[in-house]
Amino acid sequence: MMGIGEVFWLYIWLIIMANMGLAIYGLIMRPNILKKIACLTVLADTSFIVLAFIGYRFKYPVSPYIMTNWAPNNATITHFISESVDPLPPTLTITAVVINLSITILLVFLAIRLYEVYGTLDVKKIAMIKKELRGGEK
Amino acid sequence: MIPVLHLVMLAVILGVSFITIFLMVFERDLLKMIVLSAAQSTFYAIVLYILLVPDVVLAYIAVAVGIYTALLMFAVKKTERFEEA
Amino acid sequence: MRARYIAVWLAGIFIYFLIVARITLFDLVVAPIISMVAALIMGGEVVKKPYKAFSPKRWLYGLAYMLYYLLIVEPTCHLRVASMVLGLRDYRPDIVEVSFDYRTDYAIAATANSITNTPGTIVVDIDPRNKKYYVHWLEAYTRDPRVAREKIISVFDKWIKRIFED
Amino acid sequence: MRVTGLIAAISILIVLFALAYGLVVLGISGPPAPVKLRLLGEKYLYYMINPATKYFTAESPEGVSAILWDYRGLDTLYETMVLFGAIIGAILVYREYLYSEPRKTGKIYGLSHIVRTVSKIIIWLTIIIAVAFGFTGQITPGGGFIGGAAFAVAPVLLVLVYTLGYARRLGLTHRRALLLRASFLLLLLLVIVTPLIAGGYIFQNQAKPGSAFSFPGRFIDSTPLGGSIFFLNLFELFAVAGAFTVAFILLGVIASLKEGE
Repeated sequence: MMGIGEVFWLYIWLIIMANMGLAIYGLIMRPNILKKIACLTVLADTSFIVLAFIGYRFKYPVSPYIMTNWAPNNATITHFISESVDPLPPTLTITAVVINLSITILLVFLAIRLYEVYGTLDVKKIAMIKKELRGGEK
Repeated sequence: MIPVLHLVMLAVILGVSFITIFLMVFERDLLKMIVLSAAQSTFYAIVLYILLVPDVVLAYIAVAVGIYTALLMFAVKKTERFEEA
Repeated sequence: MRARYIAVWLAGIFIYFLIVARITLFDLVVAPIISMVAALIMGGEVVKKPYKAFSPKRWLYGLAYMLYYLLIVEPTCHLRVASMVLGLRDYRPDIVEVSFDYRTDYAIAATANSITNTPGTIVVDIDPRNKKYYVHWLEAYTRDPRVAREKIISVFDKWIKRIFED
Repeated sequence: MRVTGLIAAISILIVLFALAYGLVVLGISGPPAPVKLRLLGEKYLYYMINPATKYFTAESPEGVSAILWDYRGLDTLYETMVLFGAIIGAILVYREYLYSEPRKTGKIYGLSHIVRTVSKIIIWLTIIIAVAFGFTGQITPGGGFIGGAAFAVAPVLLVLVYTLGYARRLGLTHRRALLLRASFLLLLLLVIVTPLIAGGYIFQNQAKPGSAFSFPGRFIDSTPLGGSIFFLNLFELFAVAGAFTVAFILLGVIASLKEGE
């Protein structure tokens, strides 16, 4: 049977998945583009949490991936490896954080431009305006 | 030995973040939505700190709590404040 | 003019060592460069009169003010507001004008933050041209700016003047 | 419409919960957080600062910086390109405003006097901390991307708390920021190409078999420099900071242009 630690892991994992589901729901179903952008950032942030979980180690003396000994020998390195978390997921995450920021800037600028063109940020209204425009041309 | 205290903290903070995201997704006032989004980012930063990824925490706090909030608030000021749902 | 940048530069080096909490040769080489980048961008703005930033008397007054504020002023205000909450004391909330006579930006900001941080008073707005704070006050039995000033900021007044003014 | 939304929400949740249940309980890919390290992560941790393995060490005690700029350096280079592509796209949307002169108005916008006074110190501290991240990225948490992201807080505060005019008075114009970005990207490429000129491999950090060239791994007092990692972090910091500064100056330009309309 599952111990207390496993029960906690299950609960935490389910909540992360629920957060992801909520973010995807907002991304698909909410009409306002700024809310879609905010939900996109939440989705990305939740994926960072998932990555951090994948790199974490489920044991007690656990330390970050930074070696404090600057002249290590084999024994200290082995000890360090036995405690450290995985450095690869945070590496993937860091560039993702910064690139997400730049893409969000791009999306916000595009959203402001869209507002200048259509006068609204509601995608349903924009679709209606586009339909009217197309009907007028025909 | 299992670090149960850390797991309890993680569970509580993630639960609060779930509530925050729920309120955020169904909030009609976009300014309130942005404030809730910043609160969610703070909780996530704590989670990342407990999961021992200090680099990501440093980048994440600056970006998610500071810049996203300012950027989205600016966009709300330039566009419309309420979402018709 | 040049002295401002040097003052900010030296303060930046001090702050770098405060952050990293480690003194090696590498840090001693790197800290001036880091501090220089910040001083080149913000140096002309952070301090206006550099000689004031380097007087130990002002630092000591600042430290003493911090202790006085945290240990005496704030607990008494907390007690007063707590007694209001419990119904032992009357209150009359209102927004009043409070005049001040500081000349430096830091004195104005420090007084405003001190007022806001004590429970019962909050600086809502500021009019720097007419030298007035607009304070939301729980015991607004008077509307005269001078009397309000006597009641609200006379506690901080002499300390702030010794720290930030001439 | 409402029913469609409900169905979508329920189906998304069912899929995610099934995924979570499968992952955790049925153990499709093991528990989400294993007790043991994966082999790849273990190898990175073993080699990153190891005097015994001369040809594999990165001379950086910080795992993330070692992987980011040494073991997976080309990945990071392409990610940098994505970043600058996105920023250039954002600038292109409002390019014509960037080169137009701002309208001169007598009124000063921005937040109140107190906020501005306090923000001065905050911006100064932000810049110190951000640049410190870039300089000490190889020994403590931090690095080029992190420092650049932290630095971006400074122009945001400048533009939103003060106005664009104040940023210009401080000498922060978009031309200078673009120059900063371009010149530090060039320096970054120079660091990448330098081993090639010296007869080594591209993106080489420490000595490898067949090429004795190596960047300085240690400072004079044997503080780890990580070879090229130090320089790449530093140049990446200023390049990212310059790129974000351009983007947020553009934000201020949009704000000032549309204020009266």
